[in-house]
Amino acid sequence: MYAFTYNRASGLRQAQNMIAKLDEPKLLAGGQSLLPAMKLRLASHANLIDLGRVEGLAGIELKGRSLLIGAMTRHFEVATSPVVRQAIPALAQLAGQIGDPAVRHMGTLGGSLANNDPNADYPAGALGLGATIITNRRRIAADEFFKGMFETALEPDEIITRVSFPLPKKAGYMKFPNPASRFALVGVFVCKRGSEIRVAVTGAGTAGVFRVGTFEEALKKRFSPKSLEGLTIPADGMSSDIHGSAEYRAHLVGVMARRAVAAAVG
Amino acid sequence: MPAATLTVNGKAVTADVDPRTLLVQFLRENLRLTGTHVGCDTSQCGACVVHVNGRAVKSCSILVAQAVGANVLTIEGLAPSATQLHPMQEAFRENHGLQCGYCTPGMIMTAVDMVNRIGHDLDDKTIRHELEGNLCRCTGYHNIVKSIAAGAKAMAAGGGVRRAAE
Amino acid sequence: MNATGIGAAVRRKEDYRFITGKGCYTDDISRPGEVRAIFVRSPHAHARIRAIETAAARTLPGVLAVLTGADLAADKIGNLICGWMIHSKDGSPMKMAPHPALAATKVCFVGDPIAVIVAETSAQARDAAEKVKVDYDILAAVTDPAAAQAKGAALIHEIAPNNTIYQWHLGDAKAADAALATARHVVALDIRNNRLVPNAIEPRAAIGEYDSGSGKYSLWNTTQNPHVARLVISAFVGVAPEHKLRVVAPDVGGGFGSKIFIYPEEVVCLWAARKVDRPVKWVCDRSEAFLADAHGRDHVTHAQMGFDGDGRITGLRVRTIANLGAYMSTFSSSVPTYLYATLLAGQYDIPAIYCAVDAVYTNSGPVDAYRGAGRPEATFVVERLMEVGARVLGIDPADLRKRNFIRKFPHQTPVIMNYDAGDYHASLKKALDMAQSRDFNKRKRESARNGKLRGIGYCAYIEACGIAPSQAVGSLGAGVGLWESAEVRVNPTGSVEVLTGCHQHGQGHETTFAQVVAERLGIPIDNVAIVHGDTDAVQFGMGTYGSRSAAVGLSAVVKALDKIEAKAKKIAAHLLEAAEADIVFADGRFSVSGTDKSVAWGEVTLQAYVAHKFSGQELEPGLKEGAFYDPTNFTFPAGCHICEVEIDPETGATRIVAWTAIDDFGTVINPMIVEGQVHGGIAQGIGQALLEGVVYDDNAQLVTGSFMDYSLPRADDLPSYNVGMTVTKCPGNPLGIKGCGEAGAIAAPAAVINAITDAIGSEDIAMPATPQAVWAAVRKANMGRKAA
Amino acid sequence: MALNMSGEVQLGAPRDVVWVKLNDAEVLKACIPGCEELNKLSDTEFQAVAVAKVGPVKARFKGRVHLTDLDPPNGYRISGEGEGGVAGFAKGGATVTLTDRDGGTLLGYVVEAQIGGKLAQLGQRLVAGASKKMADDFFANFAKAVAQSQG
Repeated sequence: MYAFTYNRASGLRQAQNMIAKLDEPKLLAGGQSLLPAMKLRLASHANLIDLGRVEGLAGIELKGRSLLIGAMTRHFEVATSPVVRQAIPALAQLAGQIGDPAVRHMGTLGGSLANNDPNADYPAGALGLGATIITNRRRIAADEFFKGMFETALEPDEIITRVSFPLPKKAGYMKFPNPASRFALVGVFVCKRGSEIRVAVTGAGTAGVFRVGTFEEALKKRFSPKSLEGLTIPADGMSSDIHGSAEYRAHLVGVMARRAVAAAVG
Repeated sequence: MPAATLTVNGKAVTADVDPRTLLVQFLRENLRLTGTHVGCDTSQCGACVVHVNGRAVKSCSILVAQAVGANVLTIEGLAPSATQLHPMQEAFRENHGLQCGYCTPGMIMTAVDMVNRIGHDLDDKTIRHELEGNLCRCTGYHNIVKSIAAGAKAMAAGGGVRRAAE
Repeated sequence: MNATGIGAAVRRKEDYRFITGKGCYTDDISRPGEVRAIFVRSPHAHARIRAIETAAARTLPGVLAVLTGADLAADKIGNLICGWMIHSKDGSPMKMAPHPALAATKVCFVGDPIAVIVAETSAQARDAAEKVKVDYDILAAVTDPAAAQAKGAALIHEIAPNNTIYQWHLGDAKAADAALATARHVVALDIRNNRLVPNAIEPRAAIGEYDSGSGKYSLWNTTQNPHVARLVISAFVGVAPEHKLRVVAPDVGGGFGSKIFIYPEEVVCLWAARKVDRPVKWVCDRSEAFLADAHGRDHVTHAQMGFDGDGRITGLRVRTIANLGAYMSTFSSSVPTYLYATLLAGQYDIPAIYCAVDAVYTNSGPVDAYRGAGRPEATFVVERLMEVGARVLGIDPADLRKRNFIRKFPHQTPVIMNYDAGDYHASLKKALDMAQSRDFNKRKRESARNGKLRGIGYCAYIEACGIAPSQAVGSLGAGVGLWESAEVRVNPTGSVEVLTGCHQHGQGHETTFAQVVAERLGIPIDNVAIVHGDTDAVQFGMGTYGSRSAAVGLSAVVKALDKIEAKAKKIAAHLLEAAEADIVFADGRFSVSGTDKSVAWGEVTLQAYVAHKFSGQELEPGLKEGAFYDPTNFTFPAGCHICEVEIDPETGATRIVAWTAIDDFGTVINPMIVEGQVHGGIAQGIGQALLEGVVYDDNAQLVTGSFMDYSLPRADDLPSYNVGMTVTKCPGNPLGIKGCGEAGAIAAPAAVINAITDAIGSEDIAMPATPQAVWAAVRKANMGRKAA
Repeated sequence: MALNMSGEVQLGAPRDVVWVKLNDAEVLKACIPGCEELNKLSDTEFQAVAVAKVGPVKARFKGRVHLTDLDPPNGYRISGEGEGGVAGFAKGGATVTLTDRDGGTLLGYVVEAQIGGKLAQLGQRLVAGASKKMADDFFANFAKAVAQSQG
């Protein structure tokens, strides 16, 4: 690691002030992506601002027809929370597939969304559920939040505080893991809420998480795996690496989408 | 940064450290607790797993600064006494759940965490899934899975289990 | 059977320290005043070094030294060597290019070390490493072994035109050609045996230390054979004279071959320790290990097998190009030659075999022995051909194997080896029963109902282990003998220290060796300590690799125990005032035959040292004996593994649903440990077949450079294994042991690929059979069927 | 690892105007994503410092940019190589062609890039997407720069 100054924020306002004042600030949430990158000296930041002790950033709460999850809530908490399992079981299941148990004990919802790794699971969940990302300054719809790989709508001094997930009627997540890293080679989140259908894909696209309009249209007619039979997406714009060609990824998007719908209706 | 104060294996420890010190470095270099190992640099092998406030974490991916004030349990602190092994340690020995021994401390710490979270009745499939973050190159996992299932049962029967954050 | 004797599943003595975190691996050792080394490595695969600018690095805080290849040369430090001479078929010696520990004029692969920074802390050393500026003249690079010999390919070393190290062959080309020409069926396969990274979970590490008072050097090192390291570093590299160099291999966290070799980093740490007059420690990062550890396998092979009308093999012809990487690692030359082609007869009576092997340099990391070393590659060739042969001939694959099994022993193959004992039919039969192969079709139908493709694959393997007779390997080019040493030191109280030249890094010698000794001497196993891994403590020995520790190392121990018993009987005869010939030793007591007079082991050992009861002129005091054991032949473990897979045709994901392993290792000392060795070997073999494979890109950059891209098997990638044994004792050593360390890695790859090809109905799949590859193969096969 | 990309951008300016912009160090500096310095050494050679940022990974590359195969106002080849310190190295180039189209100019590009060292070893899953984004960003920025000068 390169040298840096460690700053611990005890409140949101303090964190905000630190961002404003400090040179090259970087927020440290769970650190499960940031610290490995820093260890490898592939990232350097003059100042880390640890959000781990900021009051009120963690927690899970059902409010009306929405599930509110604090940004610093660990993946483990989401995966095992009876509230989440009751309200949006697919989201609990998704959180339970991130990394491994030790990583889930540290990694956070806010950290994952802010990082917007193109192979991460949470962006598919947030986009698939049509979540609203709440920051210290505003509310951002998931459709506006993800801006390509590792890019989000967040301003430099903006801190995610909570995420609001409107409750779906049905939802499912299916992930085909990269055999080496276990990140999503392809992950598909499907959701039905009244007449609204959302299909969000992670891992596959060069520009990060995206929705599949053709699948959504097909599922509007009938929310069943059968509706997706024979449907594929073009390989254009899919990532390609040693683990999966663009063509293979495009194919998997179809397979995983059908299985996600099956899980959602199952 | 200010001196780091935390509890490791039941003892309060304080040290002035460079902010970039990882928990694993602090344990190994400052406290000379060398049972916690480093096997990779991308947070995947799990040789460095310890418990922080009762939960398994990869000590290579957390700064000691983040753990200030926390209760840390390492492999050296797992056995209830110098003469008595923890049931999970005993199960690894009884079932030949280790060969070179390098991944073993992380495996055992992960196994104990698994039992703490999920319970004492663990089937093979659950154990294998839960071991996603721990790599072993020697055993082919067969006997590790067997050890954990047996250790989980033995933990139910008691046997002087100590946890960091209770 | 004694409760802790041969055949007992004794729990391991060494485990207590590992399960309590008290193991002592190299990185756990901290020498007073220790400083850290970090290597500057080439990011280019092939480049001339125009200049190295180190001034900026030297001035940084904490930096003690920045050393380069020029400094090595100035101190007359020699090159690293390959210790096994192979001659080409034209009689010319292999083309061993110079391999300096730090590249001075040219870099030949990504990761080639150029300079070392020695600093107070590793962070300071890393900071300084970034300030070393190297001016490179970048050259074209080649990593594909088949392309390395092509006209116009980048030339890596002047000494080796066409990048060819040797063109070697074995067997009778004319006979093999004739056999294929007259065969009823000829089965041909093109095989890529994928390159692997051994990935012991403990990364390599070294601490060099120099004591200016005594002029003595010490090296703590993650090695499988400390004496060989000492020999090479003193006699060839020349850092320190042998008698002034101590090499210690403390607890070592897995080796699998990768810790046999003498590497640049340990040499540099030792040399640098004197330069800075401080102990110098280097601990490899995992991402660095991917670059700097010797890799395994990497063969390109074309093989043809001929069959007559009855399914009997008429002949085998094999052509292999082996990639040895940028430099010849310590034993690299032997792997694709004498450890490979000599096993091409498999378990079968094959009248004619010919194998030609070209070894080439490429701009990739060095390749050397990795678990199985040559024998997995040979087994893969033979057992894939057998399976495909069975399919082509329409004969059940088990039946085809039975028809060709060797049944009489000893059996001389056409490729050097003389198999001493075995019963291949017995292991196949037992495996078929245990795998419930008769019900396979029922299971296949059930899988089909769930939309899955099920396949079954066999592998009847043989290996040559316990390496091996020194005279034989010497005649084949080995630079060392492959005997093993032992010393048994009996203490006055009757406890025993056994010093072995073997080294354990997971195999459990501290337990199995003690089992044999305790049983033989009739003493508690806890009274036996196994000492190994320190050249100051232990007599010269050859180390642990090639499944040789029990077959060769333990045989040396047994030989020393024979001497101990003989001398103890002499002492007992004095104590009992009886004739030496009348003394019987059993269950820890010496008795006079035909009387009730006896004396306990402890009494004899005490008297050996107090020496009150015999004249020191007539019998030397003390009870300590040494032995060197050199076997008369290799050992030939063999067996049959059966793999069953289920494939999801939609995603290409393969799941191994059942594994049966029946192995014949001869005498088994500790079945628990032997089964553990089998499990681990199978896991590595499955890894090769399904998950692992090194990828270099078109510019020779290593793309699979971390666990993010190199798929190391995880617990949920693997099944539980059904392991069983058959026993034919090895006639070549006193205990009848064959060795078990590599069997799984040798047997598994072919079993997996045979199962996958059975499931998908196509032979067109390479290792690793990743989901993407299987999906593509299934799709291609389906399209083929539709078209037909 | 080697990467290949190609694309087209429609620009609302005549070819000769676009050509001038393509040779203007200030414009190039503003358009190269993360470019901190671009110092002209000659009409066709520049010294450059650029920060490449891909998620958690940030590397500062120092190197040279060359313009070759100049064929005003039809196109050129822009190429460069840079050392990113511990991250490794990058080199690559783009062949740029300009053709009249719809009263403006169609800029076509074929990019090939190579990276080596730590980034290739550890960041392979990120590199393809990141390179594509950087190429896209450059030409989008360039289109914007052309449009502004026209506005």
